[in-house]
Amino acid sequence: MNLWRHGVHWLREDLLLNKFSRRLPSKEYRVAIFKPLSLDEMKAKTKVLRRHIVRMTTEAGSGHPSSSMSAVEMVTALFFGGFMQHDPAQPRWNNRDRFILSKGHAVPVLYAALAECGYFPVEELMTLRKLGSRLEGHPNMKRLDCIEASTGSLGQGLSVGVGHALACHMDGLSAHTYVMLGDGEMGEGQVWEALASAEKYKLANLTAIVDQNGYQQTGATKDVLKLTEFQPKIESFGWHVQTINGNDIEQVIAALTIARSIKDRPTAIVSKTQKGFGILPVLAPTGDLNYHGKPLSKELAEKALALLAD
Amino acid sequence: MNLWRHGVHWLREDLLLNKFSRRLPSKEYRVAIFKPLSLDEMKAKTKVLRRHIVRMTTEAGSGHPSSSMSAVEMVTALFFGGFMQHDPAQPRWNNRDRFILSKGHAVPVLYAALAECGYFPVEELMTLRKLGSRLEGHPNMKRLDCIEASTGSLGQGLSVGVGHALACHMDGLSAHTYVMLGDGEMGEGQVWEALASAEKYKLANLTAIVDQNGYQQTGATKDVLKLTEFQPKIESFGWHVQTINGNDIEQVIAALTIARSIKDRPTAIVSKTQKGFGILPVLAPTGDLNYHGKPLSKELAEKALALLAD
Amino acid sequence: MTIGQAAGLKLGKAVRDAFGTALKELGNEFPTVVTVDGDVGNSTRTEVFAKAFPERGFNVGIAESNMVGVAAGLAAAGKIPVVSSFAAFLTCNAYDQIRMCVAYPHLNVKMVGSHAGISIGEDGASQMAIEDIALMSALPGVAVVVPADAPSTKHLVKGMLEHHGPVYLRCGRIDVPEIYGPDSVLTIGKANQLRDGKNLTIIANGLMVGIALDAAVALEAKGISARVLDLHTVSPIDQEAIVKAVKETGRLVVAEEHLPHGGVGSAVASVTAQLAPCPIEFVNIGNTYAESGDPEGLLKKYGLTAEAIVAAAEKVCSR
Amino acid sequence: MTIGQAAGLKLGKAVRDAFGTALKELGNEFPTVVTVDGDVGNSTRTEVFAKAFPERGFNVGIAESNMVGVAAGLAAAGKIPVVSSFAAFLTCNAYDQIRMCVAYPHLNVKMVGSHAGISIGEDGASQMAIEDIALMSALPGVAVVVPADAPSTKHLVKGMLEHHGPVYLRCGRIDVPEIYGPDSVLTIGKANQLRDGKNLTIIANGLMVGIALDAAVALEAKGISARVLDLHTVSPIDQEAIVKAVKETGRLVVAEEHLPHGGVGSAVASVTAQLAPCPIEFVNIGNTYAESGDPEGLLKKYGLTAEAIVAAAEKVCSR
Ligand SMILES: Cc1ncc(C[n+]2csc(CCOP(=O)(O)OP(=O)(O)O)c2C)c(N)n1
Ligand SMILES: Cc1ncc(C[n+]2csc(CCOP(=O)(O)OP(=O)(O)O)c2C)c(N)n1
Ligand SMILES: [Mg+2]
Ligand SMILES: [Mg+2]
Repeated sequence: MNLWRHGVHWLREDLLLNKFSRRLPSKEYRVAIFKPLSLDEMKAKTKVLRRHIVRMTTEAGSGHPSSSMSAVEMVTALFFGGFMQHDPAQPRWNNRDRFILSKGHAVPVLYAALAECGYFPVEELMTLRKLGSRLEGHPNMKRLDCIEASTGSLGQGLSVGVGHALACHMDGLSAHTYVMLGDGEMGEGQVWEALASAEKYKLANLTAIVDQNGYQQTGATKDVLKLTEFQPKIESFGWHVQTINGNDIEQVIAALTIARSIKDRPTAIVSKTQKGFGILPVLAPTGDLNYHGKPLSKELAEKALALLAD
Repeated sequence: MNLWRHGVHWLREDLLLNKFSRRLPSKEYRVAIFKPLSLDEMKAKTKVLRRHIVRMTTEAGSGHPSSSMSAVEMVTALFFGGFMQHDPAQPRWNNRDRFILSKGHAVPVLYAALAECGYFPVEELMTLRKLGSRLEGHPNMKRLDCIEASTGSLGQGLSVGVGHALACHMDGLSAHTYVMLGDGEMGEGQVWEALASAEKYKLANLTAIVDQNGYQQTGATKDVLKLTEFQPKIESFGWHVQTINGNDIEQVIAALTIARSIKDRPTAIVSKTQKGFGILPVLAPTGDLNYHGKPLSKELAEKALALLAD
Repeated sequence: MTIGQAAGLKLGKAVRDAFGTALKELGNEFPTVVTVDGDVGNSTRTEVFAKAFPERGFNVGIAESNMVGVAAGLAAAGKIPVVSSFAAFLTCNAYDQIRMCVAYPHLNVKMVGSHAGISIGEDGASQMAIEDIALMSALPGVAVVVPADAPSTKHLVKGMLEHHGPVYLRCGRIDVPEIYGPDSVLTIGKANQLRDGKNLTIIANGLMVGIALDAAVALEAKGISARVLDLHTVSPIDQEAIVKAVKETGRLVVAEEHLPHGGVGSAVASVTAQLAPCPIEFVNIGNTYAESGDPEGLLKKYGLTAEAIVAAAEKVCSR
Repeated sequence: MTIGQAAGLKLGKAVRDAFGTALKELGNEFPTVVTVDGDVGNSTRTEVFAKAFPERGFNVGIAESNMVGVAAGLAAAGKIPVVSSFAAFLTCNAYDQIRMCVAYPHLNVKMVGSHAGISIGEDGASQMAIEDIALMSALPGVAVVVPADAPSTKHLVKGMLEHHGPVYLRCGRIDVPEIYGPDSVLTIGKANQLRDGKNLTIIANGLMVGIALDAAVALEAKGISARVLDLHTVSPIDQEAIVKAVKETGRLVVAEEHLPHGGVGSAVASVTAQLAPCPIEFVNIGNTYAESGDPEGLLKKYGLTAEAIVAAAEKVCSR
């Protein structure tokens, strides 16, 4: 078990991709997963993911690029910063670390990361939301076995994460489960039920990440409800909580490191971000800083890609 | 409007009871409602309610006496301490103060209070849970128009209270809405949704009462989940919160008085009580201090009634 | 969108758009109407009303259970709340609240689910209500209404506000052909015959009405004469119209944007079994979840086409 | 309780009790089974299992939505979670979680609803599941199973654990007569003929099976010969047995402890409409919520008696 944790890994080339995939992976992805990227490499990776997000949603003609953008640093750190141990050759390996995207509409960021890990070809990203594609508008675990939970109805992912964490605990596995939620999503009572149940079972192998990007579908999160002070609330449910700037990858890495070191209770990271981070100069002139659930026009996408060039 | 608030009330004898009732009320109930009882009278009233609870559940052969007992002081203070302005002659009078029993299984305490107010004859209490009776096992507002919400599926009453409070606010009514919840019931996420929505609309005309009697169906509330520190949690949702000994009627009155004085946000009272309070000496020897959802045997009921004699 | 082309219908607005506009237009006539939203008022179109009557629009955030409970409280206090979300979230996520706080006490709450069916397209199965008719019809005393187009929506929204008691209104996301004219009169509980025929009756509602009319044209070309009935109200169901259709045309095809169990098909089958047994063929998405894709591609892949209705009609006529 | 008396059956245990005992007995054979409760394990009887296997029993409190989500996570991680509550709370309060986290990904979660139907008695309508069959059958890929008695429950619980995929098991609260012997074999998906007859077939499940057998005895006395079919699995439905019954007996009565829409009756009606149209009469509680009362009084008031089945049988035979 510990071997895995330190990056040594037996490779079975024949199993490197899941059964649906069409091509063999590049050498790169294995390194990316099992050897953490350097800070500069991660920063470059955030740009790669952002470009994927822009391209695939504009190509799809629908989707949630701004909701995806805010989460890029966190997803990058998790998948490429050495926090998540997982294996594209065995997506359902029982001791994999799990990432559950409870705010399922932001799935482009997850697809981008999974493709970069080698779970499926990068070109497949361009099939997003098209009839027959396994890259559906919201994550569908039945169709793509690197997806940990079928989400899209907000509020449910943390409960699923509690189930994974309980199972891993029962089985003596060291796997850690990460669940990302939206700040608007925190309005769902089920999230608070899940928080309470994780407290009960002292699930130190569970980390909730609130992507507090300040907006939800119909406006600013602070205007829809007044839940926005998350830290005291989640703390009052018995969790260890950190609040960080989630678009600063160094803060993200520091927080994930601390979260992993907590051994007596579940941990949460309130990740203050900006919705659309990385392409805000392109969104700002539209007057809509939320830009919820809309792809960029071809024209805006060009501008965004220029901004995101290496 | 203010006349009502100060206990002056035009009486229409013909309307004094709701249309289903079979007999005219005693003079007593009007006084009870419109002139607050003295402290001693209230203490006596708690015994009256407790005796009703014991009698009706034992007669029914099922029901939740212990869940009802813990709430007696609070219900007595609300209905007989001058806090609730309402009119048995017009149960749906639009400026009535509302009491919603979200922990609907404790409805015997509510029926007892309503009967004592004159909404229906005291003898009708003995029809509890019998086929055809309007005193059903859980509150049914369609059948009994002094019931404010049909409950029995836990977790829902506070949302209904938010709706009432919003409507009263829109209509410029001074009515106050009280909602009583169980401590186990606080596990329902919907309660936390409702707390957040009341915060948003600054519903100072809404008071939530958590009857923290320490037990839920399968055991001690602190063992089922770890939610039991309610004050910081509810405060973190923007409410004014007081924690009191809810079986001490003086503390109850003081807390309700303070709650009514808060004008800028919703108020909560965490009412620490004992499940079965008032008949604990009778329950204790059974070894089951929770005594959830069980009526007393005829024998135990006799003992309880002796204990509760004036 | 090619729906309604064969029948010569022109494309109109989406049902959700017609709903939003109608609600706003009725706002003054019904001063106790308020809207209760779960952060998707810009999708369900209650936003149109809430912008016109800002004091009467509430958004309680992404919290459907509370949303329905709040609406029930407003109704108990004398308002006519119109509570809405995506049909999938309204009906599935708040079902217990609908049962306990709305249906059981029979409160005057109007429940509007937008984005019903698979024709929402790219968002995929999580956002598609394919079981909402089954769920909402299983609530005693709740009227279940599925408008076929924008003009009829206007009528049915008014009917919904006038109706005393809970109503569920199912709305689609995409633009649909206009079947009714501005002067058509529709009554909750009364099916509407759109076309007469003698060999069979196609019963449909919502998006499937236009498709049924296309199918009727294609069937005519094949010498099969099909009556088309818009069963816009699923509950209470118009037994009379169904029995009449069986008596006069002998067989039925029921077409709906829903899965088979508990939908219009099984409601119709229950009526015929009891009052007029006859052969029926069912056109629906099958016992499956759908997926992401363009609306037209999805309708084709999941069998909701004029061709599918034609095939069902031919089959039922051959039985 | 007089159910089963006319048919000479002796009273046995409640289905929920048989479920709890069976689960415990299977605990060693199925080491990955775990229970997930919402504070009512002493009512649903999962307590029996959890006491025997304390490391494998989870109680997440009064929070049904989370409960189902947690079960889904456990299943995704390789466990066989048995998640249970009162049928009303499990199916209504956590419906969206069942849809999204269990049915859509087709995870191996076993969902057990106790206290189904009106025969729970005094607690009243809020605790009575009368729409759970409609709800759970509207989930693609979920098997819906309703045992009639304790011995069959034992078999069906084992069948449920062996079945790969989501299952809903409906349990009643009260003691019911024993219909099956200890050696009876039941298979999920296969209806069980309990009695042959030639004038009609009574299709029933759950509590109604014993009542149907009583009715068959009464009908025999009136010269009407009734087949009785235990349709313990509602979904997937045994089309073959139903069609055979229609072919051989010509007409049906469907009896269920449920409201009419989306229950066994409408599922059967859909099958016959498509494969073998025939007259059917339905025995159910009607389109209403029930109330508090003693179980026997309620069954009578809401029409779930042998007399009601006899009347329906006579009616369907006269059609
Ligand atoms: C249960 C449920 N209700 C409503 C929606 C519709 N919806 C999709 S995204 C969204 C806003 C989400 O806001 P937030 O959680 O802050 O995520 P962000 O997009 O800002 O990252 C809403 C309301 C949904 N998907 N699920
Ligand atoms: C949604 C829901 N789940 C479960 C139940 C079953 N139930 C009835 S009372 C009860 C325990 C309630 O505990 P608490 O809220 O502390 O109330 P108490 O009886 O202690 O006053 C439970 C679980 C229910 N009525 N509703
Ligand atoms: Mg957000
Ligand atoms: Mg308690």
